[in-house]
Amino acid sequence: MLDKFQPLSFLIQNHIHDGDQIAMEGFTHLIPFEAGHEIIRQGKKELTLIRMTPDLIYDQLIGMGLVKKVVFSWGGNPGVGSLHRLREAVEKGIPTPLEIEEHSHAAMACAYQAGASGLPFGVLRGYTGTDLAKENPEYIKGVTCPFTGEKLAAIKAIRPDVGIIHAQQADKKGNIKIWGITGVQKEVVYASKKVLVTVEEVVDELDTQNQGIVIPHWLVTGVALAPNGAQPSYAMGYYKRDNSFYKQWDEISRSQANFEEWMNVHVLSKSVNQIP
Amino acid sequence: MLDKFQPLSFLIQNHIHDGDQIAMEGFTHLIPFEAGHEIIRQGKKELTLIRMTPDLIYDQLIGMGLVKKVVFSWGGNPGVGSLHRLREAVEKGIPTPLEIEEHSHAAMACAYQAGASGLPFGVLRGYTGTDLAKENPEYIKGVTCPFTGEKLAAIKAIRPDVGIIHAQQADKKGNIKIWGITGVQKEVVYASKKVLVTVEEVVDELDTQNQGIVIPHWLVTGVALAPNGAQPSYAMGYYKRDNSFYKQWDEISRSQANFEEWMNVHVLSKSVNQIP
Amino acid sequence: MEYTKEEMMIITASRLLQNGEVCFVGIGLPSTACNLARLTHAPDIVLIYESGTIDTKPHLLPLSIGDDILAETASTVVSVPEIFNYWLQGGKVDVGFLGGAQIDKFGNINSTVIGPYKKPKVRLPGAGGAPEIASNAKNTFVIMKHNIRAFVEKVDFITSAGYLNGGDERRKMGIPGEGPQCIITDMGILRPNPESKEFELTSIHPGISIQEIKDNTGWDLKISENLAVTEVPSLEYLHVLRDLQYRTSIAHTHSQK
Amino acid sequence: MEYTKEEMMIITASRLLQNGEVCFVGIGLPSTACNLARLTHAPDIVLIYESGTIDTKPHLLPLSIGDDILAETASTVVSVPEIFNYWLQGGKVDVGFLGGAQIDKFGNINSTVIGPYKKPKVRLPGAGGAPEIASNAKNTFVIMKHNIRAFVEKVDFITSAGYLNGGDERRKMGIPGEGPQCIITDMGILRPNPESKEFELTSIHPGISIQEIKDNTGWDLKISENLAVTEVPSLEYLHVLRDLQYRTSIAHTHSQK
Repeated sequence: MLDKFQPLSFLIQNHIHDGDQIAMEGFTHLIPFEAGHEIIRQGKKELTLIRMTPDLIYDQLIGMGLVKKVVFSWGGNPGVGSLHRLREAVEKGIPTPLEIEEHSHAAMACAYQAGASGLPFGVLRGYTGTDLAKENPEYIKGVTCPFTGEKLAAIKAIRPDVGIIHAQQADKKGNIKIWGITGVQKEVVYASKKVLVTVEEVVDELDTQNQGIVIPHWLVTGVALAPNGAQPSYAMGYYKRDNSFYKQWDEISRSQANFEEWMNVHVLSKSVNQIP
Repeated sequence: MLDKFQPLSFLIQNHIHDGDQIAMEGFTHLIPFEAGHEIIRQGKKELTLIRMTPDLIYDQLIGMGLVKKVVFSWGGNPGVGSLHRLREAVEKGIPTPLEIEEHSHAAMACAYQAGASGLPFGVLRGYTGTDLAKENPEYIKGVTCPFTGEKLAAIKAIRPDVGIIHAQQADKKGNIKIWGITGVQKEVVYASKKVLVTVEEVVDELDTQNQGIVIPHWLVTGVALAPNGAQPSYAMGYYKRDNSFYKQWDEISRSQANFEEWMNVHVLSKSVNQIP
Repeated sequence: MEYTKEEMMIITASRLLQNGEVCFVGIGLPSTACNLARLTHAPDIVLIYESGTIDTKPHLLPLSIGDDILAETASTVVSVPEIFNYWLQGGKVDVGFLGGAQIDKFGNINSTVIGPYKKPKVRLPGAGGAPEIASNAKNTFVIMKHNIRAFVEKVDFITSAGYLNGGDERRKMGIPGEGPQCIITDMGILRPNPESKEFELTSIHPGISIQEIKDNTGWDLKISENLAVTEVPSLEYLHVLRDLQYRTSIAHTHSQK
Repeated sequence: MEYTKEEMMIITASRLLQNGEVCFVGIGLPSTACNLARLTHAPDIVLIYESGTIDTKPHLLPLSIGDDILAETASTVVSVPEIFNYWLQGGKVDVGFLGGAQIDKFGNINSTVIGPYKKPKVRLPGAGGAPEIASNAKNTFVIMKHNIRAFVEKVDFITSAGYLNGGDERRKMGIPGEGPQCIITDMGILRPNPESKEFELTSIHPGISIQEIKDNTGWDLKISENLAVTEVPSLEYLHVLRDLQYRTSIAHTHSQK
């Protein structure tokens, strides 16, 4: 294994700093839970967290009081209801006040694309007549087509300090393979200044004949082996989504006290898996 | 086979009209020669032809006097030299004068993306200090980032009347599969008002586990079986690029008279392959 | 055969979908209605989820928008930017099928906040794909349970544009899609008045009274002159729906770790 | 061992490339030089062609930018919009390697027309990927045969920006890449003066005279105070290059129909 392969604890310690803007992506699929848990264990704080769908992992980071601001486009527990920690932080400042920067999915995907493309903004036909645009003029602006005169929405590019993704496989050079729902995994890798990847498995050679995307190794800052690192979300070809746990989370996270107790037992008292 | 499957002659006759804007794409790979030859045989004229790399097929259409305007970003015989029919049409109006609309690859890819995305224009950081922008202000304009004030290039979206591509396979519903270099095949399909596809083979079921892109059947206006329909370019998995013929074309196409003789023998006197 | 109000709502919604249509599907009730249509009268309906899964044919309902079953049964899976750019904004979607927390008489939907945006009483999950589905799909259908808190005179926050303040305001603002064609509830079907674009009751479900609907609607609901009574769910639809929901609940209850 | 002027040019160019660099490669001479570097001192150089083929390792030279051999030996193949947006414009390319028909003393390249644009004397193939390679790659290298028609005081048409009118004009216009670092010819190596950005002769190939180079340059070429003599091609490089070109010519001559 080359130097690129490091234990997850080492990668988080060396590449994540208090106050960083971090994007941990994975659209329902391949959510980097293990990496998120290690950030919690290391107590990185004052974070700005970027993610289209915050999901349980950001609910946990927010509930632990590590987050200053969240940038998102849909902040619920999919198919279940609210993210209670996110909601209580926004509504009541528990455990700490939380700034939000809020988009639609289409706009946020566009902002990632702009970031990946080295452009300062993205263009979409959207937001017309809606209140998100009215309430947030600092990050949703207009731009006029120089050919037709049509007024379109402009969205500021997203360029995270660190992008973190979970993938199915890496080869020994650190090339990464993802298949199934790829969401904005590619865009977050291209848009981020540093890129950390956790993987289910390290293989001798990636099967490039099969469907999926390859992230070339020289775009990757560090790789850590983290089997089951996306649970309770899923990794196609490895394990299924634990829908039952997503439903249980509604109860676990409803009160701050109950949440903290659960985190103590299930996250804080555990140590990260390491490459043997 | 459903109604979507028709002989190529039928598809060209019914869906291509004199004066249409047509994009026949395929970036070196999968160039729809057979479809182009059938357009020549049917004598469709006053065409505006759109293609990043006109290649031999547009050289042939131009030499036959069927083209009013060509929209392109690199008009050579790859690795060989000039496209002599295109060049003589531009320099001397032989056999007829030819309007050109000229882009860089990056800008033209961006214009296809804008068309595919239903936007009136695309944005890129390009053209700064170059004469293409100075000479062509009607289709290369500027746009200012509303966040940073940076001035970027704006390029008008491409929305062809008809997009034509060649693909490796269709299934019986008309879903299309392409693998290998996919160029802007996807973009031209999404950007075009009508889409015609020629394929090497019709299969019972597409292998969606393998690498490649799938164009869903309901985006496709008509499909024709055309084995070897991309020769002398290539179809990965079926046949290789005939680099030797690309070199020979330099000689064949050097004079209008010689070119016409060759076209008579090799294109005009042949009839299109048909579904049995 | 007896049926619940929710079953009536879902089956009514599914029956409005046509075979062959390309539908951009929200999770929850829209997803249930669309899959029921696919398993009954519309086998060739094309279901697209915002996770990039195109033409999916799940044998049980996904809990989230990106469950593995959607990817496994899709004709093709594309990236999230592609689904929004090339499909939705590119004009390739016939019907956008949405839910929401609040809707008003002009079909504007709120899924963001109850109370002021900067100081919310209830913070809802937010926009997701809804704003652009509502603006860029050729037509939109909405499915929501009828109650006085959800059906309001004016939404607290416009997450997704319906007809805005009514009349031709939506069209004048240059929004490409035609807007919400109907709201299917557990009590009836509401459709917009062709001129004012105010939603009116056009169909009432059997066993529901007009007064009951008015009591559950936060504006002075107009009743169409041609008010219809909605068709009773057939045995076939009830069987297929219950079977689908039963299989789904089994699958989502047992941990798959 | 004897060698041709073209071999000298290609080998010199290849030796300027570093192992591990990400190179965006034009077809023809740049492609030959880059693959020679890969087959000698830079086995981990990453070659990207504008057809979307990333990290290709062809065992013979492609004739076109999209030959099958590029796709077959790539780590991954992406679409053309992606290669230009995410790779080139996204700032992921270290070296852009270009050729051209005309170049001027400030490194501006013409591959569009000889004569006026609207009434060309010679219509050349045009821009292709060059303008954005020249502007968005971190550095650019240029390889061109030295002759008086190609090396001109001022190009007829700026297809790809070098230093424009020299000095800091390029930077002032906001072009992100550093610009052309060197022009490798069959007679020597030219590099820009740090201040004026005018290209000067910094290295001369063995057996070539300064006068010969001046006679083949269309501007009053300045000679660097530290003029070097270029290293003679090693046997290894000559062997590898000739073998590569021989295999290529066999493959491209025989029709593969």
